[in-house]
This record gives sequence, C-alpha cells and structure tokens, in this order.
Amino acid sequence: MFDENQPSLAANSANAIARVDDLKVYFNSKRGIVHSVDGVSFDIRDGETLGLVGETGCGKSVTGRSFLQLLPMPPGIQAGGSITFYPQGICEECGGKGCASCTGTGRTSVDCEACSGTGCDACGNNGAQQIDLLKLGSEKMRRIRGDRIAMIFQDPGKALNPSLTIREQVGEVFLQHRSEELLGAAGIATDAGGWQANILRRKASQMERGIEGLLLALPPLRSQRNKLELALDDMVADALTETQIANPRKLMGRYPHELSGGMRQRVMIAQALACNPDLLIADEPTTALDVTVQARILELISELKERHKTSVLYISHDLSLVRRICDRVAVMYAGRIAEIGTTEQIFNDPRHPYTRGLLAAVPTAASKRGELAAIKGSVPELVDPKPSCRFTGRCLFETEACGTFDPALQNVAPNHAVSCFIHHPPPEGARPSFDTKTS
Amino acid sequence: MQLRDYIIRRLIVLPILIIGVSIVVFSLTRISGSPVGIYLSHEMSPAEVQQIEARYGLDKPLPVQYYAWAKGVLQGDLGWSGVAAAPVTEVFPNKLAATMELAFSAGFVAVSLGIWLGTFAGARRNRWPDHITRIVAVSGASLPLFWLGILLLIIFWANLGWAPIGRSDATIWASIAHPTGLYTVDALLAGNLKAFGDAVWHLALPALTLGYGATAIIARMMRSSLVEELQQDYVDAARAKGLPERLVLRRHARRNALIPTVTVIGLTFGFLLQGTITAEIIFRWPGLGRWMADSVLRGDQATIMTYVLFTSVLFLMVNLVVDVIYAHLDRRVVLGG
Amino acid sequence: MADISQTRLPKSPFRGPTTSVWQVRVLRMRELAANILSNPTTVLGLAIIGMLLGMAIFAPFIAEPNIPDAYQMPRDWGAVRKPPGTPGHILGTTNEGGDVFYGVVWGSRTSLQLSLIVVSATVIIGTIVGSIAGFLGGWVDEVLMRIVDVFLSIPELIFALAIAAMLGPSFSNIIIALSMVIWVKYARIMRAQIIQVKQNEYIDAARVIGDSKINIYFRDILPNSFTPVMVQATLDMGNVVLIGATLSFIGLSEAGIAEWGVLVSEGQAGIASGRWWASTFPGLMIFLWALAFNLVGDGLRDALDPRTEGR
Amino acid sequence: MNRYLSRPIISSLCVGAVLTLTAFQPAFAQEVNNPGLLVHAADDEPTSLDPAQVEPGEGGETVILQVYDRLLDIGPDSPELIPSLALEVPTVDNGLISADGLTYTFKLREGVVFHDGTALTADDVKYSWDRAMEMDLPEGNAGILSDYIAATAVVDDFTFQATLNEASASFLNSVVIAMVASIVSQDAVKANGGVEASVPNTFMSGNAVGTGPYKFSVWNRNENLQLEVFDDYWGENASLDVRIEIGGDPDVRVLGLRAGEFDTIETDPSFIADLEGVDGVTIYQEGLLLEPLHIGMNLNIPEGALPPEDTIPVDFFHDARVRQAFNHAFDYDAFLNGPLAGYGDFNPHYIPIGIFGYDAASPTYNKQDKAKAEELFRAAGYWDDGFTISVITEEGNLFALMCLVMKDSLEGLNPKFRVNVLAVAESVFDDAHAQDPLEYAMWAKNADPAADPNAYLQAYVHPDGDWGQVHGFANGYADPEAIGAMIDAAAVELDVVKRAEMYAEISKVLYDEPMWLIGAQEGVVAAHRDWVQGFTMQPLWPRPGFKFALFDK
Repeated sequence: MFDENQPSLAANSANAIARVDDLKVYFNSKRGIVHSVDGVSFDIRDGETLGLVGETGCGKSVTGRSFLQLLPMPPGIQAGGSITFYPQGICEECGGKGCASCTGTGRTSVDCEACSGTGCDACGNNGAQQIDLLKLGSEKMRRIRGDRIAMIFQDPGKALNPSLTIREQVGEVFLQHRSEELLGAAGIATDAGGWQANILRRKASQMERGIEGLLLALPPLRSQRNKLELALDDMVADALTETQIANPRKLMGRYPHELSGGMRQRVMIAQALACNPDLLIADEPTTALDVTVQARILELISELKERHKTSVLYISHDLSLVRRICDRVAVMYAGRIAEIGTTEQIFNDPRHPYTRGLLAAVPTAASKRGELAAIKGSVPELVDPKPSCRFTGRCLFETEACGTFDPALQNVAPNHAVSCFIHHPPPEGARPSFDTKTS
Repeated sequence: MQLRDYIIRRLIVLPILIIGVSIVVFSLTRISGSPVGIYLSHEMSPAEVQQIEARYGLDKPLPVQYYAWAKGVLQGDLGWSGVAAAPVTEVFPNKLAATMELAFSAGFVAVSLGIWLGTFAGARRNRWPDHITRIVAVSGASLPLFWLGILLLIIFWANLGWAPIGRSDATIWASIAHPTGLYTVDALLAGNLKAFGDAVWHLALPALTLGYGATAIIARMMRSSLVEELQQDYVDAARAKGLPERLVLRRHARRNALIPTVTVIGLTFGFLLQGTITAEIIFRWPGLGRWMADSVLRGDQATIMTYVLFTSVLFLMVNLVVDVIYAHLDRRVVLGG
Repeated sequence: MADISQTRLPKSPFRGPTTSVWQVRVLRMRELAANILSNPTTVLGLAIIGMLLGMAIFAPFIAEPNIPDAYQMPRDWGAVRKPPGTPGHILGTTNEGGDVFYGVVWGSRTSLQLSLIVVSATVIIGTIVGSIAGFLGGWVDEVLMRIVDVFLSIPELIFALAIAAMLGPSFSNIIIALSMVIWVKYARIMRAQIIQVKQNEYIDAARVIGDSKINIYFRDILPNSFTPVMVQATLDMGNVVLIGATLSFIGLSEAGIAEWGVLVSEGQAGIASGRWWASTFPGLMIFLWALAFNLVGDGLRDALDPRTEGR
Repeated sequence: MNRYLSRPIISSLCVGAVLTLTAFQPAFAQEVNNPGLLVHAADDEPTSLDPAQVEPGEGGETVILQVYDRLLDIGPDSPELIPSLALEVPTVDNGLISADGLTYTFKLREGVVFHDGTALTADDVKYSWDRAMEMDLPEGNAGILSDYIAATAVVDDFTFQATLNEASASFLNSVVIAMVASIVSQDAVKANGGVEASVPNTFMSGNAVGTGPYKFSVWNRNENLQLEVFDDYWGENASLDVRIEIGGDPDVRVLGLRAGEFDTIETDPSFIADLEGVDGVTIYQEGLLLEPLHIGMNLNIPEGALPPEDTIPVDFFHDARVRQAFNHAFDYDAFLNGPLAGYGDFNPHYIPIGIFGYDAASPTYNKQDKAKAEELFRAAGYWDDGFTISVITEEGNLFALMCLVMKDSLEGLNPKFRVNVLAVAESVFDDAHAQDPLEYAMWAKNADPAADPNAYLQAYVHPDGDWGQVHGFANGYADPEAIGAMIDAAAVELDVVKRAEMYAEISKVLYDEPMWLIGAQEGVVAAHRDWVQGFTMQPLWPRPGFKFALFDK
C-alpha cells in the first residue's frame, strides 16, 4: 500500500515524526454515517510545522484529535487507515546540538522495542520505534498523551478546568509523567520500600486514595509531602516561565477565569510543552483570542518549537496565520486532502480550484468581507457520499468525470500534490475510485 | 466582589419575604373565620364560645390579632395547640427533632446515593446502568410517597413483621436519656447500642420511603450535568495531558458536575420537608409533619401557622445557603455576577 | 484576513418577522413530532396516557355509573371489606363497602377533571401575570415578582395543605388550593421567557419595521414563549394528580367520593389487618398517571431542548 | 369526641413501635408480657386532666376516673350506687336525704389521703365542688353542678352537705358520680394558681392530685400517659401500674393486642372481626354505650343560612311526617351490620337501653320501611320534586358513616332526593355545632352519656331544653307544652314505678314526633389479652367504662 506517487509519504521515515495513512473516521448520526475524515494521508516531518487548513467541519480537527484517540467512540467509528508515530530522542552524538549522525536536527529516532534497532517486521526493518496510535491500548496511549504528543485546544477558556487552580492543572502533567523526578526531588529513592514510600509514590502520580490524603498531611509523611509539593511548584513555575509568564508563582494559585485569554493560552501551551513532547497538535490555538494577542501567541509557539525541537501540526482555518508559521501546508476539503505542499507552493502556485478559491477569498477592496468571490455554494453533506470529487457543484472547472470518480492525491511537483482531474487525467472505465492512485 | 453583594442583596430581601409569608399564613388561617373551633368541645353554648374567644383574644380585630401573633412569634409564644393539648412551644422541640432526624437521614441517603448513582450512570451513558438509573429517576418522581410507604408497610410490617412502625420501642426509649431528641444521637451519647439499633431500625423504612424520591431527583440532575461536563473541552484537555479516566472523571468532570447538583439538593430539601408529612402519617412518626396533618384535620390554627411559617423560613434559609455555596463553587457564576 | 469559516453563505437573519417566526414554528413542530416518536419511553408514556384517557372516557361502560351521583362510590353495606375476587367486587371493597374497581375506574375521571382544570387555570393565570410583569417591566414587574417570590417561598404541598385546610375538606377545594399554589411557576417561566425572547433578533426586526407592541406580543413573543410552558404543563398534568391525591390521602377530600387518594387512605386503615387491596390498586393508578405524564414531559423537554438530546 | 376516628392521622407513635418481629412469634404471645404493667391502648388524647375542664366522653375522663374519687360510685356489675369517699349512699330512709328531698348529707370516709399526702376532709369536698362551679369553664361540665346545687356546706370534718334548688330524682346519678364532682386536693390547687373564674388552671390540666387508686406519673403528649399504683389508697390497692398508649389507629391497636404488646384496647366494633379467633385474646362485648348515635333535625333554620345547594324550605322539619319519613327511610340494618359490624341495638326516642325508664315495649324505629317513607314523603309533598339537603358531621368516623348510610338510604329511595354529606374538620364542626341558631338542616353526632333518663330528655326532647331551644322543637311538636310538662313531672317523681311508667308514656308519644334520627345505640366492645384477670366494663362508668384498679395479670 506504500505508494511512490504519494509525495507526502515519500519522505523517508527516518525524519518523519508521524505519518497519517488513509485515515478514515466516520460518525453515526441521525441522518446516517458521516464521513468526516475519508482517506486522509500525509506525514509530519521531524521538526517541521505542518499547517492543516480547511473550513469548519472539513475534518481537520477530527484528524488532529485522532492522534490522541480523543474522539468519542461511539458515535465515532475508526473506519480505517493508521497513524504511525516515530518517537524521537536526543542525539547521543551531539546531545542535541546537531551533528551529521542526526542530520543536524539534534535528534534521532528511538530504537524499536521489538528489535532494539536491528530492524524487524514491527518497525518495517528500519530499526526505528514506531507506534500505531490508532491501535494503541488505553494505558500505553495515556503514557504518550501529554508526554510525547501534546495538544493545545481552540478555546483556553473552555479547555482549562474552571474549578482547579493553574498550579493543580499544570502540575497534573508532571504527576502523570514525571513522578520519578518528583520523588527524587522529595528525597525518596525509586526503589524505597515501606508503606510510607508507597503512599508517597502513589501521591506523586495522583494515585492516593481515601484517607491517604489525610495521612500525607500529618507527620511523619508531612515533611516529605511538602518537599514533593515544593518540587512540583518548581517544575510548574519553570514550565510557566518558559511561556514568558511574568511572575508564575503568583499566577499559580489563581483560577482560569481570573486570567486573560492570552494568559490562559500561555498556560495551555506551558502545560502542553511541559514534558517537551515530540509532537504538538495545535487545534486553532489562536481563534478565540483577539488579533494582537494572536500574534504574540504565534511567536511564542514558533519560538518554543525551535527550542524544544518539537514538531507541530497546526490546525487552522486562517490562511494568513498558516502562511506565517508553517513550513508545509495541507489543505483539507470535506474530509479529504485537496492539496498539500510547501507554504510557497500553496500560496504562490495553488493548483486545486478550491485552494485558489480560498486565496482569492483574501479580501480586496472590491469584495465584501465574508463573501467568497470564487466559491459559490456551500460544503456538501458528508453523509454516505457517492464516489466523486467532493468539490463538485462548487468547482468552476468541473468535468463530468468529477461527478463519477474520486480524484486521488498525486504529484504535480516535488513535495506538491493535488487531488484534481485538471492535473492528472481521470481513470478509464468505472473502476473504484481509489485504484486511480496506481494509474 | 459580586458574591458579597449578592449575599447582602439576598439577606435584605429575606425578612421582607418572611413578613410576606407570615401575612399570607395569618390571613389563610383567618379567612375561614375565627379559629376558635379547636378550643371548643361539643355541646357548647354561643355564650361559652364567646368566653373562649375572649380567652384567646380571638374577639379582637384582625390587625390587632396579627400584631399580637407576630409579637408572640418574636417572643417565642406560638399560642396553644389544641391537638397537642399544650403550648406549641412546649411540644415543638421534640417534634422538630423527630422530623429532622427523619428528614436528614433521608437526605443523607438521597444525597450520597443520588450522587453515586448519577455519576455511575452519567459515566456509562446510554449503557444499561444508565437506563436503569433513568427508570429509577422517572419512577421516583412519579411514585406517590404515601403509596410507596404503604406498600412497604404491607410487605415488611403487616406480612413479614420485619419492620416496626413508630419511632422507638417504648421500653427501650424509656431506658435512656434524651438530651438531643435525636434518638440515634441520644443512643450513641448513652453508649447504648441496643437503643441505637432500635432507633436505626425504626428509622430505616421511613427514611427509605422519604429518600427515594429525593434520590431520584439528585441522581437525575447529577447524571445530566455529568454528561454535560463530560462533553466539555477541559475533559479532553485532561485526557490529552495523559490523565487516567478515573481521574478525568473524579477530579475534573464530577467536581464540576456537582456544582449544578448542589442547587437541586436545595430544592430536594423542600421535597423532603413536604414528604415528612405523609411519611410520618404512614409510619406513625411523632414529628412536625404528622402534627401538621393532624392540625389541618382538626383546625388547629396555631399549629398550622407555626408549621407553615417555620418550614418556609427554613426553606428560604436553606435555599439562600445553597445559592451562596453554588455561587462560591461555580467560579464562572461569580465571574458572570 | 480571509476567514474560511465565513465561506458558508450566511443564513439571512432578516426575512421579515412573520415568515421567520412561522418557519421556526413549523420546523419546530415537525422536528418535535419526529423526536417524540423516536423516543421509546415517550411513546410508552403516550400509550399509558391513552389507556387512562380511554378509561376516563368510557368509564360509564366499564363500571355502571352510580345513581344519582356517579362520582360517589357505590356502597354495598352488606359486603364491607371483601377481598378481591368477590363476585360483583373484582378488586374487593372498602370499609364502607365501596367497590374498589369502581373507584379505580371513575377515579381516572376525577383525576382528569382535577389535572385539566388546575393546569389550564394556572397556565392562563400564570401566563397573564408573567406576561404583564415581563412585558411591562418596571415597578409592575417588581411588585408582581415579589408576590410570586412570597408564594414560592412556601413549599408547594405545605401551602396547598394550608389552603385546603382553610377551605375545608372537599374535592373542589383541593382544585382551588392547587391552582392557588401552582400558577406562580408559570408566571416565573413566562416572565423569564418573555424577557429572553424580547431580545431575539426578529423581535428587533419587528421593532425596526415598526410593529405595535401588542402585535409583537401576540404574534411573536407569546408563541415563542410557549414551549417551556408546554413542557411544564405536561409535567404538571401528572404532578397535580400526585399532590391532589396526597391531599386527599391526608383527608382533605370529601367523604365517599370516587378518588384514588381517598381510596388509598381508606385502605390504609386496614393494612394491619391484612386488607391490602383497597390502597394498592388505586395507588398503582396514581403512579401510572404521574409516570406517564412525566415520561412524556421529559420526552418533550428533550425534544425541545437540543442541548439535552440523547440524555 | 374523636373516639371513633379511624383516620391514620389521629394515631399514636409508640403503639406501632412495639410491634417488633419477635412480637409476631406466637410462642411469645403466650407468656405474660410486661408483668406488673398494664398497657392500655386508648383512642384519643386527653385535652385536659382537670375534672372541672373536661367534658363527659373526652379523653381526659379515662385518666380522671382512675386518679380521682367521687363521693359515690357505681359497682362493677350493677347500675346500683355504691359508697366511695362517702360511707353511705344517701336515701330518704337512712335520713341522709331530707324529707323535702332538698338536702343531701354525705358522711365521709376517714383516713383517706391524697397523692400529695394531705388528708381528705369535708372541706376538700366543698372546695372541689365550689371550685368547679366558680371556675365554670365553658369547656367543662360545671353547669350540671350549679344547675342542681343551691349551696354546699361543711358540717364537720367528715360531714358534707349539699342543698338543691329543687327536689330531684336524678341528683345522685347525674351529679354526684359525675366526673366534674371528683374530689381534688385543696392544697395542690392552692399551691398552683388557685381558683380563677373562667380561666383554666394550667397545673391541674396537666397534672392530677386525687385520692384514687392511681397516682398520675407522666404524660408524654401524643405518645403515652403513665399512672402508678398509689400505695396509701383507702381501698384495696391496685396491682398493676398503667401505661396508656394514646390514639393509635384502630387497626394498629388491633395488631398490638394480637402481638401481645397491649393488654387492653379500646376499639371500634367494626374491628372486632379482626380479633375473632385470635388465641390469647378475649373479646368483651356486653351492654351498650349510653350515647345513642343520632342525626339532628333543625326546626329553627334562619332564612338564607343553609348551604346554597340545599333546596329544602326552612320549615322542612316542622312537618312531623317528614321527620317520620326520615326515620323510616334510614337503612338500620346497613348501619348496624356495616359500620357497627352487628354490635349495637336500637332504642326508642329518647331513652337509651340500660338507663332507668327504658321500655322495651315502646315503639322503636329499627327497620327500613321504604313504602312508609315514600307514603309520608308523598303526603308531605316532597316526593315528586325531590329535595337536596346537607348534613354536617366530623369527617372520618362513625358519624360520617351514619350520614353516608342515610345518604344512600334516601337517594336509593328516590333519585330526586339528594343528601350532601359535609364531613368537616372537628373544629369546624364544633364551631358550627355551637351556633345558635344552627345554620345547617341536619348534623350527626352522638348523645352525651348520663346515668339518668331525665338528662337525656332535658337535653334532646324537652322544648325548653338545650337542643329544644336551639332546634326550635316548639315549632314541631303538636303540643310542646304537654311534652315539656310530662318530662318535668317525671323528673321530680320519686316513686320509681310511677316514674318508669311516665317515661314509657313519653317514649310512645315521641315515636310519632321524633326530633332525631337515631342510627343505633352502639355496643360496648373491647378486647384484652387472656392474661388480664378481672376484666370488666360498666357502661355507667365514664368512658372507657373500666377501672384499671380491678385488673391483674
């Protein structure tokens, strides 16, 4: 199923952090099965920022959430495809400075657990650890969430728990993924036995139950608990400082509603990058913020990304933002990738009529805001769609093949692929649309 | 601080409401004419009736009577209860204790069970525990309390003879002192387990009957608000942080789901208060509700006035407290004022 | 900035108040019917209601009416406290020789009367008061709402009990008492709704067009405020019977009337001696009645409030 | 009186409490429960314990009978008067009644002590009677003393004298043994508020200090009331302490007796069926209560006073035929066999069975006679158009049932007849009942018990009597004066035989001029565990008709 004609997949797995392959996510609804993501394939290269743009309801958020199994099932259905994740570690050679062995990224792929790097079926014989995120068991997934792959949500106001303090919320990340460090800081050996150590260990990973909370507040556990808390405070404070929050200690005790939108988003980001993950999924992180704040948050993200060598999947409906921070852009339409390529290619040489429409929609003196010069009509319903280009009916260059076949994503230039019959001929005969790839 | 202003505002309105209620209550008991009836025995001549009316000041004009009554209430004189054959204030404390013991144990059952049930169902939305809970909830809202009580009596009292009625075994009752009037508490204070067992045993059925409806209400609310909270972004955010479901549910979703439930608990209190009337009738529970019902049937206006006034004031207080707690818990509310 | 989310053609908000209102209403009704019928518990509720109504309507054919007053229990003084299965008394008799079966059947009529009268009366009163308060606002609103508050600060049943006690034991007095207690709910709902609806865009539109206040009220506000009232009314059809029965049970109904609560209370005196039937069957009827309307009421609420879909 | 209340409301708390699981094991039921203690399940709660404040038939009487003594008493098994605090029953023969029949002398027993330790003297007797008359509480029964007595006097420490207004054959039976004539401790009263005209004495209404076989112990209102054996009693000491469980539902009392938790219960005849054949339980059913259940007919209705739905004219009952028609229409069997479960009988107007002067031979309404009723209604001209009439009564008791029977009887007779039964709260009824003129055409209740026929005839028949005036009997009797004269004559006739004949005569006349519809005279029923020995009831005693002092177990 690996396909040369799929440039987005052509990049060799060594420097891909994640690969989405023919992802299909459907939803049961009263009206029928909604194909909100229907065969999406792309990959995210290590260290890059990939923009995923599309209208509301085109499936970009669903794609993003699929990485962390955050979609409710049911009603959601995992209809097929895979998301492969290649965890990365700091390069032993250069300790992250960047050298030949790690092609300057300062990072190397983690060795496959199955074969410890020698190569086996599990890792497609390239020795790199790879994880199928969709098939991952809940406990394994839990360990990845927030640690290796983190997520920023659209509205920080909603994404922060109103009844927990900032400290409690950011702290949770460490308690979940950094309990060993915490215990170390509290002066408890990892192998220490005894009920006290056990209670503290549970405390350090939010496992304490019933009266243990009370016990911790009393001697002899009290002092160690306080040490633990202090260590946690430090970690939280550092994380907040990262996001350029002026006086983190003061802010830690506050509740989300006491902060400005920008501050909240900073907290979210701090929380996301706390364990400096390999991949950050930013789902419209600035939509809920006003313009001036947007700018700063964007800078922050890109800056942190550089520092932490984190790859970013930046989901947005706002082209201008994407243009500013992304290395590559994938344009989604109605559950499909319409076009994917480098930022330059997409913005200077758009091939898909839809992409063009979008760009044309950039307001000019002539066009009223909120109206699209180029695109008439509106997004089709994605209930049990028949095989055809999803853009039919709105497309200016529509052929009747568009109504019967489903254009596949194919190269038009290096790194630049489009799914449209304008750029590659429609298949002969009434073969199932997905075979068109191989033609 | 909106919260403080809010409380102050409420505190200002409270006395006005109470006065309003007292006027309503008073006029209620007077519209039907003089409440002298309860003080009469049969075969009295009109002259004798006048004598009695004079004795209780019922011959004076209504405003004067209201003033006298209100004054009495403030000075702790609630008039003479014909039903109890004693001053209202003399009998009130014991009956209050009885009712409160019943109401609170029922409330305790309802709150703990309701919240647990609601969480259990909400977390398993549209699976069988959920459906069962919904059935419990709806039936709880529709089951006539008095009928439920009677069914339980028919089964456990009349037929099986497992459950007693009334509040305690007279001899056991006499065996310990009753400083608080709450038999369970008294028994514990006396360190008398037999008495405690007896008290609990007598409490079981009424509390169950009374608690059922309340449980349903709370469980229902808890469930729906939990379902709502579970759809919030911060829940996904918590998952995205790598929290195990257990914590996502307990630490994040449930905590917020409890907030709206608190208000319902306030309403439930009124529900329990009303419920005590029928529950006490059926289980021969010597409380306020039974006294009230008795007074209603025999036209003991002094008691009726006291009861209605007292319950409404209590009701108002509880709701005020609940609202404050709510406003305190739900930071979004404070934010919104 | 180009914002793709705006590429969807904006649903034009202003097509003139009437049409939009009518569209809204028609759509709502269709959706409603569909939703209601798609919910099995609601359908169950409707079925039970159908059964009970049938019983009420055909009562004279199910149990031959008592002469001269059909709402009085026929008393067979020769056969008091007969158990179920006694010939002529399928469900047994009460302490007064009243036929339980008759009471169960004709009780449905009594309950229907009770609920219909109380609910319609309270809805009307509540709507009027609430509308005046919400629509006029100002001091009128203040005064009316304070009164409502006072009424609301006395627990429902207790208030009704006090009123009924004042009026004396009779079925009609129970109706009056309940009406006096319940109308405030609707006043509250109505007022809140109106204040809310008043802010809706098409009302503004209507204003722009320069409609008269009264027109706006009757054509736009009133109809749109009615959905929650409808839900509450449905629920109350059940609750009213529940409270009414409770009052009768306590003893505020008249002697010998064919009413479920009265029967339960009469039967209650006999359970110690093993006479379970007189209270069991009528109680079951009350339960079914309340259950049915609660189910339908919930169904309505869910159907009307998208937020609660699937809850 | 609430003695018939079967509502759950008027019922006790502890009664049920004692019905424990163990109580249901028959083995338990056989041996004696609570040895040394008599647990009695009473019906309703005392409103007061003060003899001067309690009406005959009220809950307080139960206690007063046990705690206080009177000068004379009635033996357990005969209607004859026996000495109590007085050493002899005054008669003309033993000279204790003066020849003119006006002065009664009582020689008092010596060495009698009150529960508070003070000794009884003639002074206490005078004080007790004067006290009642001076207080003259509207809810009390002092009237009966002042009606008869002109003066009271202390002759010496142990001789007491009462002088009457006029010679009376019924003084001893109606007054001396009446509850209001109980002898109270002078010191106790003086120490606690003394005597104040028409103001109740709160101490006395909540306590009792007498010379009776029982000491008042404690009264847990709405729960129970306890009496202790008084060791210094002048007579034979009682053997059991007493706990009176107050106001349990009839069925709860029945179950409690079955379970052996109660030794004696007051009960409604209709519940006897539930006790029949229960081993360990004895049903006592002898004699009849002296309180006929009657429905009053108002001949003195003010214009426009009746409830709106009533269609009868105000002079409806002036027509003797209508009154007779009601008496014929009533379904006596239904009432006797339904609500009364067969326990009861029918008495002529208006002397109850068991009272001196009752004449079995005199005509009595005791069978429904539809034909006769129809004929009379036709004659009176109400048959064709029918009428609607309301009858007011206390809700939820035998009276209400009696009304329902009347309703069914008349409506069954002719659907054009409508009877509205207004079953109202006790207080409402008492209020309405106390109005003069009375604003209802009919009301249902029962008579006040008395030991002498004159009391009944004065109250319920005499045109100038209490009800005679309120109900305007004068408007209905063919010859009111004649009837009045007959009653007055019988009242002062000291020759027993003559007197009896006179009452028989009156009963015959009243058959044709009934002023009441007498549903029935209820049977005396009670039940007790077998282990209760010496159980006896005496209908002439104030209710509930038995003395705990005579019981043992």
